[in-house]
Amino acid sequence: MALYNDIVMDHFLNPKNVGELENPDGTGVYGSPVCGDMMQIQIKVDGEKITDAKFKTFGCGSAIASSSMATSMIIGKTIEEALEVTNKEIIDNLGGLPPVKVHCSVLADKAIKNAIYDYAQKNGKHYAALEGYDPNADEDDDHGDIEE
Amino acid sequence: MALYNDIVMDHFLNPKNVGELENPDGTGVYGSPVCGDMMQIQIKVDGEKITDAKFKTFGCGSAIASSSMATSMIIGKTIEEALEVTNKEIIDNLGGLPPVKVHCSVLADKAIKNAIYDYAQKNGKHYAALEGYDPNADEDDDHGDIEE
Amino acid sequence: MRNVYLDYSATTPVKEEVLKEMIPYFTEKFGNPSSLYDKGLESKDAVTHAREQVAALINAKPAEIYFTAGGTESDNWAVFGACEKLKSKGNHIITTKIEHHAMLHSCAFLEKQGYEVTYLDIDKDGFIDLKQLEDAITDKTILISVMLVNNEIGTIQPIKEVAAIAKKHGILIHTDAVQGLGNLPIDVKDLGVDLMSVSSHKIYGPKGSGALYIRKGVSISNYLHGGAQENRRRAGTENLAGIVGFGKAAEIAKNNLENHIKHCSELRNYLKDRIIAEIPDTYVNGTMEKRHPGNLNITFKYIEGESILLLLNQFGISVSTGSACSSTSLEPSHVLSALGVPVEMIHGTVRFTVGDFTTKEDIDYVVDNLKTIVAKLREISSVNSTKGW
Amino acid sequence: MRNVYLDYSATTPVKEEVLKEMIPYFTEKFGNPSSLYDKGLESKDAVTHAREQVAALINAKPAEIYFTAGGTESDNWAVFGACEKLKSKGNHIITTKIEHHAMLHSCAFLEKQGYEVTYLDIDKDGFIDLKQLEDAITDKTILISVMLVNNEIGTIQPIKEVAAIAKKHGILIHTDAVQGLGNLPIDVKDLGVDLMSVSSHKIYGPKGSGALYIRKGVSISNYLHGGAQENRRRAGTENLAGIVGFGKAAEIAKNNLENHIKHCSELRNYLKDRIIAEIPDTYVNGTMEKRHPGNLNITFKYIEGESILLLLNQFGISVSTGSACSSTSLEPSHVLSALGVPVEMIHGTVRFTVGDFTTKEDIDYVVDNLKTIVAKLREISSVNSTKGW
Ligand SMILES: Cc1ncc(COP(=O)(O)O)c(C=O)c1O
Ligand SMILES: Cc1ncc(COP(=O)(O)O)c(C=O)c1O
Repeated sequence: MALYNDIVMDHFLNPKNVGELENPDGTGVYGSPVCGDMMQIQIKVDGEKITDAKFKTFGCGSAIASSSMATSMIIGKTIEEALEVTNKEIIDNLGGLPPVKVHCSVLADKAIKNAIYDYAQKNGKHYAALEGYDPNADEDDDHGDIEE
Repeated sequence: MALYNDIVMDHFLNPKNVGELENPDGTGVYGSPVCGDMMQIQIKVDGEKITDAKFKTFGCGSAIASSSMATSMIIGKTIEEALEVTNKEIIDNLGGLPPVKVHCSVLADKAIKNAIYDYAQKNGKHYAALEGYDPNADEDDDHGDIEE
Repeated sequence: MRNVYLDYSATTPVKEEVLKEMIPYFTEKFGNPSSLYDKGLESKDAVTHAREQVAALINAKPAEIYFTAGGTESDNWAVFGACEKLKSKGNHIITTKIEHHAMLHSCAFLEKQGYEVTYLDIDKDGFIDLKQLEDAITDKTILISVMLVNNEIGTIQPIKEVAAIAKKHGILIHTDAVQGLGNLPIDVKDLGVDLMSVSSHKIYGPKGSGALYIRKGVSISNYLHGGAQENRRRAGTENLAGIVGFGKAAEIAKNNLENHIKHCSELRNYLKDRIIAEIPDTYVNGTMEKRHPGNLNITFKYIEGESILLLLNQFGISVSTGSACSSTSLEPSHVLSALGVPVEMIHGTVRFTVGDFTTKEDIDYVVDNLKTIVAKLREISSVNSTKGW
Repeated sequence: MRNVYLDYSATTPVKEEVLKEMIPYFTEKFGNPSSLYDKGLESKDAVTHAREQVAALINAKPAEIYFTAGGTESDNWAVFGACEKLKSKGNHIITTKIEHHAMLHSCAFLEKQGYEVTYLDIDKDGFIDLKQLEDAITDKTILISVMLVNNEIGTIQPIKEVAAIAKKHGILIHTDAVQGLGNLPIDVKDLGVDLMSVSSHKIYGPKGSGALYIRKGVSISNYLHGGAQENRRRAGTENLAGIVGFGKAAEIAKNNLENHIKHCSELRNYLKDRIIAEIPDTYVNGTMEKRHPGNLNITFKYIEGESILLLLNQFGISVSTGSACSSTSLEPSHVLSALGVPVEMIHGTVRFTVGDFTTKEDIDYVVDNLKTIVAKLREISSVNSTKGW
């Protein structure tokens, strides 16, 4: 049993959409180096469609793989559709993540939402799914407690 | 490292003076089957000299070896000399015994003294070394306690 | 000279197939199972596989198997871990007078800490009394520990019934199955136990490897504290090759169980029949029913066990005078005492255990020599049938 | 693909000569060392010989060596055994913030029982402060435990001075020398410690075998209760082959010590020099003086350790991101925290340990790949030197 499955390893070893966009329409950052993972996702929006996305990630294998998968998933989707992407779907598309690594998919999910939030703010857009959304809320406190 | 040295093993495997005398001049018994060792030593006395000795022993290897050695040591000795035999000498002649087995040599020593005591009683003899001697006194409570 | 090992309950040789599985895990596949690189994951897989093999032998889930350094550690963990966990609920333990020292000395230690321990009697056949067990239960009872198979007289206790009683009263139930594993079918689900100790070196696996079965949902305190191994419940770098060997031995034991039982019980019975028929004043201790298939415990009246052992050793024959652990001690066996064997006869007792490598020729060789040896020692002995003790 | 193992502090392969010594004790010379027949005595002799070999490596008397199932058990025994024995004298323990989890989790458990534990700091080089130690002593202090060599940053603590302070105050002193054994000269007499933990699998011996040195005259409670093994102080059928292997490994370590230290420190220094020179923004954690000869602990700024580990693994290179035990946990290393390394940099830290089988070509291969890998991950990373954290 390897630590990660082949899909995760492939996205980790050959990540898609690495980098930064020239003139991003929205930039989302989530996590912090102190927690061991920090992700930046940028999107290019044309009409309501996400035409491009890039990421930069400080983090472990599954954080990088999740970033790669998440960006791949939203390219071509409308904003509304992208907002419906859940961390569960990211995990499913990756063919599963070890329990202690689930939070990486949450990170990716949040980074996407933050990028869209940024886009919405800058362009005066409103999306139902972002109603009351707090880009800095910490939804990820599942750090796998040590019990003994 | 074997349990016993070669001398002990030899006296155990080929014990000397096994048996009972026809008309013993003295019979000494010491120990009990409940303790795991019981020794009977009989002597034949001519004048003050021990001309023959036989033993019968219920017990472990070192008890049998000690009996064999003890009887061999007293044959040819005078009573006074035989009374001077110590369990330490029995051990030395055996080339040593494991610490937990030292009590076997004590047993042999006591069985000799008891045989001489019996002889003294029957013949109205007095020996300084047997002054106040109690043939049933338990000198052997060194049973190797379990500590934990 | 012939070499006849009849002390399989003390320990067993590692089978060739078992050793073969182990070898690569010393030099080549030596990674630490906690490491994240391939060499570590490969080791982790090996441990996982072994866990499945051991689980299969007792019908447990793999996740219910926690590897330890042997039966002693498993027993200690079970009793100390249960007591620590449940100390707010009570301080009373019920066990038996015939447990292995790993259990008895642990209990003695707990008594010094203020715990109370009831030691159940056994009857003349070697079995506990379920009525006495149930009567001993108080509202302070937190653990019942009864061994599955005794190491000296081989009797198999009614653990299923014991577990049912424990369950009825909501009390944790542990069984020391070190001598049972591989010697009778064991199904933890059917038995209904919460905790069970097993050891590798009694089933043709390596020494220093064992396991504690902890039923899913049962929680006891940890005993070895440290790293996150064994799902955070037993710390310490895994004894990798030892675990792999235990796993393989368990697999073989499972496949071989029926044969093993048949082979051992036939030879054991043949040994018993010949000894009883051909050597006077010999007695079997413990019932022949519900008994470890390889175990025979015989008292040779009027002579002493160590002498018999040493003389048999001269002929290349290995037997024991009680449990291996107590054989360097002069204390008469606590198991035979509990069985009511008079002390002078305990001193004349020998345990024979046959195993997979024993042959009929071995048994004949043993009996033939035994006859001479017993006669010789009785000749030397200061006690006999006419004199009495 | 090349295979380069640089995680010798996690575990080591068993050397061929060691395995060769062990093999007969599985299948042939398998007797239980407690048994009185030849097959048992032969095993007992083997254990005695191994005891001498281990004793010789640390200048102890053989009777002061008690075999255990590994470093974790030794640590647990030392701390729980000392506290149990001395509980009437006090309830205060002094240890350090950088101990192995085997010590820290044991102490945490004791804190729940009402013991008080002082965890000493380390300075930026990785050393404890003897003044802080002495100030921490109270009349309730019953045990001081300071590790000889740290498993993550390799720093060697001044145990001789620590022991002198302990002795001055009449306090028991334990040291965890699991990482020290075979990696620096150890003389227990000169160090003046009462208790010392060692483990076989860190010195090219098998896993699941270790020892606790207990100085003659020092008395602590038993931790594994049961049979009379190890002079009645540690119960459980001896891990015979494991003990034989540990003995042989100790003998080799003793004969090879000077070479080993020279070989490892040269390669380790070469690795360090190349990394620092050729990869920007890299930092060594802990002083290079008084350090485990094979240990190198490096922070690669702006990237994360597990990613580095996984990419190195793609090239057949095995390293660790901290102690092996914590590598499946997300907690940042407690050792690097104590050293004052900022948390974000702890996440980018890799431990390399070279050993007897490491070559210069291995190091070159590692550095070459490391350069590409670090560059690639920095390319991906959301933080960098211009952006900052
Ligand atoms: C019934 C029983 N329990 C526990 C043990 C201890 O197991 P180990 O020798 O693996 O420590 C033994 C064997 O010695 C045993 O027979
Ligand atoms: C410093 C230290 N102490 C204790 C241990 C535990 O030893 P073992 O793995 O033998 O249980 C280790 C190794 O994991 C260690 O590095």
